Amino acid sequence: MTSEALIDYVKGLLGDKTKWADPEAGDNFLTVASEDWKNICQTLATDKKCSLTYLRNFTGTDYPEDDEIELTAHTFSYSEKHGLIIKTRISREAAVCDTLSKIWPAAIWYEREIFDLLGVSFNNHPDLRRILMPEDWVGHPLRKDYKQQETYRGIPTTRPA
Amino acid sequence: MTTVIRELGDEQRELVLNMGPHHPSTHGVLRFVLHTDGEVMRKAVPEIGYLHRGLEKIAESTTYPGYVPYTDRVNYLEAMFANEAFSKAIESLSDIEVPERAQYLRAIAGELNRIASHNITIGCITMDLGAITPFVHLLRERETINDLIEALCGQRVTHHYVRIGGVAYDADDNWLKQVEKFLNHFEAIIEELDNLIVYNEILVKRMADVAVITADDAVGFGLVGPNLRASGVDWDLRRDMPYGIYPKLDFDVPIGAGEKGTVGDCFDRFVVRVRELKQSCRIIRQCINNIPDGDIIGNVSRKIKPPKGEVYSCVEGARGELGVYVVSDGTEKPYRVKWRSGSFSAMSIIEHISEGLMIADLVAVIATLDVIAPETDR
Amino acid sequence: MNALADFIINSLGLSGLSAELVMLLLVVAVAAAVFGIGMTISGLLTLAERRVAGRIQSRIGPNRVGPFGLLQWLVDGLKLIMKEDVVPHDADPHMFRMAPYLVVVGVFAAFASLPFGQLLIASDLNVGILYLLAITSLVTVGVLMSGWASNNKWSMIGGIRAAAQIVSYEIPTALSVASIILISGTLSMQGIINEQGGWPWQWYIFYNPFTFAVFFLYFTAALAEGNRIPFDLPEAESELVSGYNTEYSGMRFAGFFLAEFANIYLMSAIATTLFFGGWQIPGVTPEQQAGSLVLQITGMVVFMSKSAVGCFVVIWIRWTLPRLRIDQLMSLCYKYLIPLSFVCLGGNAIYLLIFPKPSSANTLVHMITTLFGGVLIVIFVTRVMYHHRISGVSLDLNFLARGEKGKYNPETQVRAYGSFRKKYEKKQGAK
Amino acid sequence: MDAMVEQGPEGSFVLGKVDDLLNLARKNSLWYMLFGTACCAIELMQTGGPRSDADRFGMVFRATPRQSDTLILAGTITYKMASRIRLLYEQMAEPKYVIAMGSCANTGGLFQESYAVVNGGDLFLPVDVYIPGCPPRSESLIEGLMLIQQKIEKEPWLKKAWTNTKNPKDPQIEGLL
Repeated sequence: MTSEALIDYVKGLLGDKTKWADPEAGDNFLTVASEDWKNICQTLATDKKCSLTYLRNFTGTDYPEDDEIELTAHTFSYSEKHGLIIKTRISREAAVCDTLSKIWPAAIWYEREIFDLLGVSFNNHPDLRRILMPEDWVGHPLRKDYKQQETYRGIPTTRPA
Repeated sequence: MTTVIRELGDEQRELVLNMGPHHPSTHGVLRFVLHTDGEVMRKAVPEIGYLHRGLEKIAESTTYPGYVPYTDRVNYLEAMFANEAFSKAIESLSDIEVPERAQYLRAIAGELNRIASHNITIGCITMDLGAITPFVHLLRERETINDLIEALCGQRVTHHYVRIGGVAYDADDNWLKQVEKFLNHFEAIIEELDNLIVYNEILVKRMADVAVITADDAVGFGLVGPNLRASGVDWDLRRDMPYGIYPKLDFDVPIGAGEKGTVGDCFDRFVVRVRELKQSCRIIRQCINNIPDGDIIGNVSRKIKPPKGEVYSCVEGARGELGVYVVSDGTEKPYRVKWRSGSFSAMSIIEHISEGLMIADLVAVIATLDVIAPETDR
Repeated sequence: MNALADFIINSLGLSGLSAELVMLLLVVAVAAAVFGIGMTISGLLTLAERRVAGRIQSRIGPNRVGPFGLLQWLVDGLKLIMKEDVVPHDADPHMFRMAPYLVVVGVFAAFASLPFGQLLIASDLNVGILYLLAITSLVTVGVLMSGWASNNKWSMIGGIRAAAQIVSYEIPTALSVASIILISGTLSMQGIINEQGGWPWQWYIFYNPFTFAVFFLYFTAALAEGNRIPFDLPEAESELVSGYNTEYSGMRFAGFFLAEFANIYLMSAIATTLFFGGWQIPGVTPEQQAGSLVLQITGMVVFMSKSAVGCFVVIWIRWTLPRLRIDQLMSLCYKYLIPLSFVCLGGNAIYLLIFPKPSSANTLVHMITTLFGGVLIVIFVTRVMYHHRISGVSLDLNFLARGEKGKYNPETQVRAYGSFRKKYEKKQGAK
Repeated sequence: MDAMVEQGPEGSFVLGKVDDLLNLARKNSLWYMLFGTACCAIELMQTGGPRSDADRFGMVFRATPRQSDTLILAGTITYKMASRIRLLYEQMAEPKYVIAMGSCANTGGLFQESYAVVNGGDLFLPVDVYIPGCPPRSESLIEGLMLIQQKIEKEPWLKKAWTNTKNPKDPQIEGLL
């Protein structure tokens, strides 16, 4: 399907739950509410005509001025050769979301990474722990207001003059 | 010695082994926690992050052109592709036209880089299975590629050659002749590789039918590139979602056929990479024959300010789809950059397929999946 | 040896000393000499391995210490002795310290009954070959002990692999040796050599088709016993870091290292004795050889060169083949090697029933087998040459920097910053 | 023995000659550990490869720290990795040397601003030789190894072994391991 056809098809499939951005540059994407997040992803992944079986990329972006974290999933279908970007927004303080690891196994590690770097925890995740940073690290580095520790296990984090 | 064997239950005993981050076969600083029953593995749990350098956070404090050198370090074996992916993202975000000559040069440099990267990979596979000599021979060939790329852009490993809007330096005719000379030489090497090691009885026995990844698993875990193709999925970004000059070129995409065992086993992953070397040579030859004259960089201002928006751009690197997701807020600096790399997803499947393998097989799996630390950790 | 002691006492006028004391001194001297020879041979082999590996991998190899780097092994040994002798905190200290000695003793004691020449043998035991098989088994104990005592899981896996592997491969080795004993009728190393002759068709490898097969069985099994690729699982570098000797440093590691190379020499020397006629010179009978010093030395050179070829083949295989997996290794031993050795043993026995004494028919079989072996060697060499030729790969590392005729040509040399140079030249031209 | 090392005229002469011999041995058998953390590891491989064959100088790689003399910090060091590297260093047998290869191992280099990268290997290890470059060419690495050789040449080995002095450059960090 072409991207326009896919957008029309998804609009028909999901009805009033869709919210499309129409940015002046770059890719178009679909935003859904965080409650519907898992169900909509499930529908899109299993629907015959969409068959978005490949989770290309899954990441989060911090927006402190909105007090929200945006989760972005780039999905793709090898058989139909089309892709769709699905987004949701959750609050920064109670950063909790449903896991997608049952739908796409690739999400297991992507979600661990988001948990590690942005501090978003995922319900029903099989193995949610830090992936990139050490277990005793303080803070979530990709948040915009992240401040680094002064020493880590006795090693200074700035180079002495 | 009491610590070695942990009592689990009446009959369940397992040996917990720590492999890495310093281990000769982990290709950089990867770590695996192996739960084994003697030589047979129950589970291998990968632990990553030993090379996490915070490339994505650094992007938020550098300008767009200033970030390109950092992209070299996303994967030091294939720096060209990361350069190209990032440049392509910014070009599509701010509508920059890339001159045709630059696109040809990108393809030539990229394919040379792919050969160099596959050289290391194929060599590492054979070395991890015990044969050291093919690795050293391939290092020797890589030296020549390093020379060529150094003559082009002055760096051996971290190239910083592909820039936003084009490429950094032009190639003269002499350089193109040198590349052709190298190809004549290297195509003989590929044949020698076939004679020397690819169909070696022991090597085939070690890899055939080991750690089979089905096509469904491969797609579900997001494997890309040669790993995906070895599982029988016929997909190559260069052919199916063409970018740059690739639509004008003629090349084949080798896919795994279960030549010695099952589709998607270690041998398929190995042999797909060997076959790709030849296709890369073909691509470079076509580029050298058809390269036009002209500019090498488009009309790019010193300060790049893409409009507000976001883009996901990907190229077919040596380890498959190397993607970058860039969010721009309209300023000189990116708001968010996220790298999507083949090794990250390849690493995540290891726990899934490791059950029942032997320790020696795990080494083959890591090598044939071509997992490399900077890509998983970034 | 007693006669030798008497001879020394009489000729040097040491009648004041007791024969026992002289004997003791002599034994110590011979032991030291054997150990020294063993050390030198294995040290030189380490160097040979590195140089041969260098050639195979289009490198050079160590060439800085002494002429052609000939003293490299001494330098390495000296350095290893000076290194700190680390005993890990959680290791079993006594066993950890003892293990290398067992390995070294096991290997170097075997040198005592190697027939370097007709008279150059420290002790020609009448059970020589059995002694060799028995004493080298000490290595297994040492390796297993080192793996266990290190309290390192990788070492332990290496040690267990070594035990499983060496014990299993003892069987085909012993069975192939038994075939030869059957033919020679003696266990003495010198006796076995005396039964053979100088010309290839007098060697036991070409005795009959079965012994020809036995040689390959012996060679494979001996490779596995020596922990060499493709059977180097106990110290598989890419799997077990360094296997059973992971935790060893300094002198103790040097012990393991030298023992490994001494083992290579040992297996080639045994193969030379059993299959290739030992020190026999073509056209010279043992009686003639016994009377002449020149022929004695020639015999020693012949033995050394034959075993050197064996060592070279082992090193060549080491740098060519990948390694097997543990289950493949075991099935190779139990499913193929052991049954085949039994077949060969039986075949030899039947052959001896048919031709119990040397006869012209017997000689004909030798000749035919030799011819067959010769044809095989010719085919192998032609194949190697053919592949060497068709590969057509220039081994010139820097071939881009050279002109068409292979001479160094600065005009075509690849330079860094090629386009910078172009700009620079343009600027110069403008001036 | 100590007195002889300290000032005895004949003793120091003899020891001096012995020292020369021993240092010649140590210098020509400098085994490095097969250990690369990032980009520089590629150049480390190339150094062992055909064109700049480090084996000429008797330098071979060993996989285990117990048997190696030189630890080459080849590449970026993260905080997660630092404790492991310190452990590897402690596992090496004396005498041991450390080479910081590339800008990242020298000062943090390109990644000095990053939250996860140690700003130089000398913050937690006694570094003997610094090699600049990003990454340094294999020729530079060979030069670095030769600098270690020069250092070994000048070391009074016997004296050092008996007095057992601590390396003044070694930053002892509690809690790292």
